[in-house]
Amino acid sequence: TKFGEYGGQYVPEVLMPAIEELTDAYERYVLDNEDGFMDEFRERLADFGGRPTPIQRADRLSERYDAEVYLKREDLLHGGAHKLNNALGQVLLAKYMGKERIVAETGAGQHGTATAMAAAHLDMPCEIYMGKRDIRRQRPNVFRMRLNGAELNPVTVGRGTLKEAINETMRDWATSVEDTHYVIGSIVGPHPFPRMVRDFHSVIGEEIRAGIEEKTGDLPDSLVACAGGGSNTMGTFHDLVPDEEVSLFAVEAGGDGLIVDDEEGVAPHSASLSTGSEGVLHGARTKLLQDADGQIVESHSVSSGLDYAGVGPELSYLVDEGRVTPVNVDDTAALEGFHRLSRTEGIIPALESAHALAFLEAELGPDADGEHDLGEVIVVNVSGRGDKDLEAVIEETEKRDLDAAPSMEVLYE
Amino acid sequence: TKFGEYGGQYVPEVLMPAIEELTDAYERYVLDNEDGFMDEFRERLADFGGRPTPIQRADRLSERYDAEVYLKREDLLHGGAHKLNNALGQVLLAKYMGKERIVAETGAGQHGTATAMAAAHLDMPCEIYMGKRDIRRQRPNVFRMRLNGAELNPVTVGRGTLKEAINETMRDWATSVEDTHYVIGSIVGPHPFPRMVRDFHSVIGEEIRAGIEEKTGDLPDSLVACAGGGSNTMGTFHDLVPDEEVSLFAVEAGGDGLIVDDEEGVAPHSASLSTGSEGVLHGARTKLLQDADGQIVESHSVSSGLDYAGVGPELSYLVDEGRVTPVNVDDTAALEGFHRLSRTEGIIPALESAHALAFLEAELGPDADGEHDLGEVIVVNVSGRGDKDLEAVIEETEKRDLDAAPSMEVLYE
Amino acid sequence: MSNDVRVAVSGDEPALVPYITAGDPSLAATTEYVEALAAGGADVIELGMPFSEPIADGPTIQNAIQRSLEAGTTPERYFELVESLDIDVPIVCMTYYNLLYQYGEGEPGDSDYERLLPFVERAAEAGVSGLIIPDLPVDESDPLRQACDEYGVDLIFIVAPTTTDERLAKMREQVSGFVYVQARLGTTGAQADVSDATHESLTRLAEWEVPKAVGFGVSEGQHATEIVEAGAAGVVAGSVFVDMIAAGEDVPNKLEAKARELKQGALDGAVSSTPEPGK
Amino acid sequence: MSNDVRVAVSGDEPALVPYITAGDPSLAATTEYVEALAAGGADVIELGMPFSEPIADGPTIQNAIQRSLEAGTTPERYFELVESLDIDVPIVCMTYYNLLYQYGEGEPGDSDYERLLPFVERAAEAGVSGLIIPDLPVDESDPLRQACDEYGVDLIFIVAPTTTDERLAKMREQVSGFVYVQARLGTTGAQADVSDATHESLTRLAEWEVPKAVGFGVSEGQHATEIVEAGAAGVVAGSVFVDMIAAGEDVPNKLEAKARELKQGALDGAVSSTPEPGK
Repeated sequence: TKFGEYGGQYVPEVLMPAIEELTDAYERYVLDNEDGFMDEFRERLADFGGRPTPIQRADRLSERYDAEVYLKREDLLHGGAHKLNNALGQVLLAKYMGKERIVAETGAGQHGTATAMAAAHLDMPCEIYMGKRDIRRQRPNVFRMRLNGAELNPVTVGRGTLKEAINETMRDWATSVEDTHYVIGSIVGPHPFPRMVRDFHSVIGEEIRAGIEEKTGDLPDSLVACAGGGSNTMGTFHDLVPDEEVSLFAVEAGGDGLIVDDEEGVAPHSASLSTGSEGVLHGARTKLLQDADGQIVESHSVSSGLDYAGVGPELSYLVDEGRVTPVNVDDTAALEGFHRLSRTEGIIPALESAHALAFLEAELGPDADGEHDLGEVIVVNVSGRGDKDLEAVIEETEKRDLDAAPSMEVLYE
Repeated sequence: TKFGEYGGQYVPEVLMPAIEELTDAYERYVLDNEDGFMDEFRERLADFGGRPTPIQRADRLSERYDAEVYLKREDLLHGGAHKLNNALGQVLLAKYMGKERIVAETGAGQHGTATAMAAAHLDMPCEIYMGKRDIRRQRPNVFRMRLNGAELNPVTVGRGTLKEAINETMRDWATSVEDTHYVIGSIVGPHPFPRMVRDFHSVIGEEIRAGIEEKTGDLPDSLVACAGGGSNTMGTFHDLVPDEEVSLFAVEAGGDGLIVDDEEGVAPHSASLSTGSEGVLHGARTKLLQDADGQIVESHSVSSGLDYAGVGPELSYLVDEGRVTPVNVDDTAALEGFHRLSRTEGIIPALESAHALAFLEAELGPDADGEHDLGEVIVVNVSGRGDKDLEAVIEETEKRDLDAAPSMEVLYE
Repeated sequence: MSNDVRVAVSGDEPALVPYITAGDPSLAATTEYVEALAAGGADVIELGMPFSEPIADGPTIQNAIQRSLEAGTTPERYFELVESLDIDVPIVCMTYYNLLYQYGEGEPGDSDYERLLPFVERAAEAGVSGLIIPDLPVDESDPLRQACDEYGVDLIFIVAPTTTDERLAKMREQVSGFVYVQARLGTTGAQADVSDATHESLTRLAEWEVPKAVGFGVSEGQHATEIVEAGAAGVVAGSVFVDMIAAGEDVPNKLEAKARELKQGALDGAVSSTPEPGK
Repeated sequence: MSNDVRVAVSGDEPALVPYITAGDPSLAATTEYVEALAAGGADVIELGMPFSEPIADGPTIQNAIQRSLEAGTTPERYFELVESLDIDVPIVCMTYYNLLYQYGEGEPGDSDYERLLPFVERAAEAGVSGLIIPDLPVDESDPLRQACDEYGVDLIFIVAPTTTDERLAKMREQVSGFVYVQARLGTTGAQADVSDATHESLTRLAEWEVPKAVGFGVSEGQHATEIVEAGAAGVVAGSVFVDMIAAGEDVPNKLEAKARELKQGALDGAVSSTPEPGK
C-alpha cells in the first residue's frame, strides 16, 4: 500500500471495508484484467474518449528552443483534458463491482465534468460535490455536469471550495459506502487510489513511448508535465520511470512566490514537491504544505487545477529517490506560456499545462538560466485545453500588462 | 466547375484571376498531391488535429431506437468541430501557393477559430471579419481567435452578422487578392471552393467507411449529418456517394417552421435543400431561401452554425438526383436531441449536430412516424461539441420548459 | 431618349458616368436625382437595382442598397421608374445576377437563356440601355449575352487590374457598350494618385474598339482630369454621389454641382491631353 | 483526576461521554464548558483538538473546528488547557493523525514511532487519558499503539457498521480504554430509532472485554435510554453540545442541563434493561 514511506490508508474505519473491497477489485480487474475489464476500458477510451491522442512536433517551439519539442495532446481527449482516463476507469470499475451510484468532488469542475460524462456514458447515477463559491465561478462546468445528468450538491460549509467539497464527499461516502463508489480525481487518497488512478492514466506515457519511437526511433531525453495532485504527471511518467536515461520534470505552480505565511496559514503557491514536508492528508502520507503544527495551509495558483496543498504519494517518493525532478514556475510565467503556445502553435492550453510549457522557456528561452539538462528530444504533456480558462486568463493578463498577450479591445469598442 | 447546373463562378472580375490561380493550385496540390501536399495535410491533420476521430457505438441510443447507432466523433477534432479539416487544408494550400496572408469570415466564430488555429500553427498572418453583433454574442470565440494571434475586424455595416462579414471579407480579398487567400468556411462559394472544401472534409467519410467495416464487417445502412452550408454533410457523405445502398440524410434546421414570410423577407428556418429554389448566392448557383424577386431572405435557426440562406451546390445537385434525402427538424426537437445525447451518452453535441440526432428521434423514437427507412446500422456525424452553445441552450431551453432538460437552479440558489 | 451607350461614352468629349442606387431613399427621390445628374452633365447614368447581397460593393453603396430595399424597391418598381424618366441620357442598370435569374416564372428544365429573357425583355421595354452585372464574370456570361443581343441591350464588363491577358482576350469577344475599367484593387474612397494606374490599365486595352470608362475612387474634378489625361473616354463615379444622398441635405443641387465639377474636370483632362489621331 | 478511561466507562452505571471542540469559541470558554459537562454527569470528556481537514466530522463539528482554529488554538495551547483543568473526569483527545505526526522536531530517518512519541508524551504529561484518531484505522496504528503503551495512554478505536469480522479480529488485538461504536452509517443528526442498529452492533462485540460506548446521532435522553437498553456501557454525544456552543447563549447552563438529561436517559435505560450477570 506504500511507496517507500509514502501512501498508506489513513481513513475512517467506516470506509476501510470499502477500501479493502476496492483494493480487491483493483487487483482483480485492473491488474489481472479479470472479465476483460482492461480490454473494455481501453476500448471505451478509444471509442468514447478518442485515444490515442497525438504526439505532435511543435515547430515554433522547437525553433525557439533549438530542440525537438513534442507535445502530447491530452487536450484532445473527450472533455478537454486527461481527466477522462481516470473517471472512465473508475466508473467502469464501479460497474464491475456492482456499485449503483457514483460520488465525486470537484474544485474547478474538470474532474466533475469528466466523471459526469463517464457516468452518463455508462448509465450510472452520479452526484458531484462542489463548493458554493466554485459553482458561481465555474458556470460552464456546472452547465456541463448538469447536462450530463449529474446531480450537483453545493457545499456551503467553510469557504465553499475544493477542500470542503472533498470533506463533504467523504462524508457522503461514509453514509453510502455499501452501494456507492467515490471517484477520487487524482493520484491522491488512500491506497489503492494512487496506484489505480496512475494505472488508468499510464496510457499517456505508453502512447508517448510508442509515438516518439515511431517519430525519432528512440526514447525522448526528457518528459515535462505539470503537477498539482499529479495525475497527468504520473500518467506521463509511469511507463518511462524504468528508463533511467529519460529525465522526468514535474512542474509545480510557483504561484506568487515560494514563501509560506505561517501566521496566516497561507502559501502563495502550490509547490508541495518543491517545498512541502511529510504529513498525512486526505488518506495518504505524502509531501504537504503545512504549518509547524501540522495544519494544512491554503495554497494558491492562477490555475485552479494545480491549487492543492498535497500531491500524490508516489511523486513524493520518486522525488526523494531522485528519479523525478521537481521544478516550478510562477503565475506570470505560466500566463506567458499560455499565450506563447496559443499564438505560435495554434493550441490554447489549460493554465495547468501552461506551467509545463513555461518551464521550457525558463530553461531554454532567450532569457533562460538553463539549470537543468533537458536534452534534445523533449516531450511536454499538454494535459488539457484552455477553453475553461479564457475569462481567468484575460483578467489575470490585464492585471499584469503582459507583452505577449493580445489586446481584447475589439470586445469593448 | 459545376454539379449538374449548380455551382459555377459568379464573382467579380477582380477576383477571377485568383479563383483561376486557386483552381490550378487545387488541381495540382490537392488532386495530384504535387510536392506531397496531401501527405503533409493528412499528417498535420493527424498530429495537430487529432485524426482519426473515433466511430463510437452509442449504447443508449441503439437501445432506444432498436438499431445499431454509431457516432462519428468530429467533436473530438482540435478546436471542437470538423471545421479544422478545411481550415488547415486551405491555410496549408495558401502556403504552398506562396500567399502571405489569410482572411476569413465568421458568424458564430467556429470557422474563425478553426482558421485562426490553423494560421497560428502554420505561421500565417490571419485576419477574421466578424459582425459587431456576433462579436458581442460570441465572446469566448473572440478570445480564442485573438489568443491564436488573429486580427479581428469588426463589421459594423448592416445588422453586423455573418452576411455582412462575408461581404466585407470579399471586399478585403478584392483589394488584397495578390498576396492573400480567402479561407471560405463551407462547401459554398465559387468553384473550386465547393469541391476543395469537400475534399478536405472527405476524410470524415473515409474514416466512417474504414471504422464501420472494422466494427460490423459491412457498410452502414444510412448516414445522417446536419446541413447548414453543408461542409460536414459532404465530408460525411462524399466517400460513400457511389455506394448506392447507403442512404444519405441531410438534416436541415427547421427552425420555428417552414413557412417564409415574403413580406418581411424572413424565413423562420434554414432549410434551403428542403424548401429553397435555385438561384445565385456568394459565387455559386444553388438552392436558396429567397423571395419572389430573388432577394435573399433572413434565415433562422437556434443553431447559429446552420443559420444560412444557401447551401453547397453539390448538395443541391445530389438532392435533385435523389441520392441525398433532405429532411429537417425544428428548434425544439434539436434542443431535445441536444439534451438526450448529453444526458444518456455523456457527449454534449453542438446544436448543429443535435439536429442530426433529433432526426433519429423523429424517425425511430417512441412517438415517431417513421417516414424513412434508416436500416439497421446508422452512423450520425457529431460534427462538433456543444461547449460553445451552453448559454444559448440554457436560455432556449428555459423558454420552452422542456421535460428532457435538467434544472439549472443550483446556479441561482 | 438615346439608348446607345457606346455613342454616349465615345462622343467627342469625355463622358461622365455617375452611379446612384435606385430607391435610395425612395423611388420618387431617385427621379429627382437622376434629373439633377443629367442636368449636371452626365452622359450615361448607372442606376443600381438593389440586391440584398451586394458582394461587389463597398460599404457606402451597400448601405444605400439597404435603404432602398427597406423603402420597398423591387425590380418591377425599378423598371416602372426607368419608364417614367424623362431625360436624354441612357440608363445602365447595375445589379446582381440572381435578380435577373428570378425575374419571370421559370419552368423546371428551362435553360439559363430562357430564365434570363424576361428580365432583359422588360429592361429593354422600360428603356434600359445596358446592364452591368458585377458578379457575372465573362466565363458565365454566354446566356445573358445571348439574351441581351436579342433585345439590343448592351452588356458591360468590368476589367480589373488583376485581369490576365488570357481573360482579356475572352472578354473582348463579349464586350459591348463600353468597358468599365477598375483602375485599382479595392473598392471606394478618394485615391491620391489615379493617373499611373489608369494609364497602365488603358494601355492593355489600347486596341479594343469600345470606349473605356474608368472608375473606383473618383470624388473630385482633379481625379476626372487625371483619368482623362491618362487616356480614358469616360469617368465613372458612385460613392461621392451616394454619400450626398445619405447626408440628405439639398441633395439635387449638390448632385448637380458635383456632376458639373467632375464633368468639367474630365473636359479639362481632354484639353490638356494630346488627343489620339482619328478621335 | 482519574485517568482510567476504561474504569470510567465500565462503572456500575452507564457512562455519558460528551464531545466538544477545544478552543470553540476560545480556550477560556472551553474550561467553563468542560466543567459544566462534568457537573452535568459526564463520565469521560472527548475534547477535540482542531485539525484543518476534519474528514471524519460532520458539518457541525467542522464549523466548530474552524472557529477554534480562527481563535488560535494549537496543539500546545490545547495541552496547556488540559493541564489547567480541575475536574475529576478523564479527558480523551480526539484529533487527526497529521497533528501527532508533526508534533516535535522530527529528524529524517526517524521511524513513525519516534515521530509520534513527543505528542503522546506531552499528552500524557498534560493529563490526557486516551486518544481517538478517526483517520487512523487499525491497519496503520502499530506505531501509535506502541507509543501510547509507553506512556499509558489509551488508544480508542471506532467500530463501524461496515466493519468486517476480519477487521474486528484485528481491532480486538489493538483495543484499549473503550470501543467507540458507530451505530450507523453517516455522521450527525438526530436519529429516529437507534436501538435496533445499536443492538446489532453490540451483538458482534459481545465477547470483547472492553466496554462499549455508542454514538452518532444522540441528542435526547430517550436516545440514551434506547442505547443503554440495547446493551451499551456508555453513550457518546457531540453535535448536540456543539450546536449549543455555536448558538452562544447561556452555554454552560445549557450544556450542564443537556448532559444531565442524557445521563438520566442512560440511567433510565440501565433500570429498564436486564443487567447482565456479573456486571
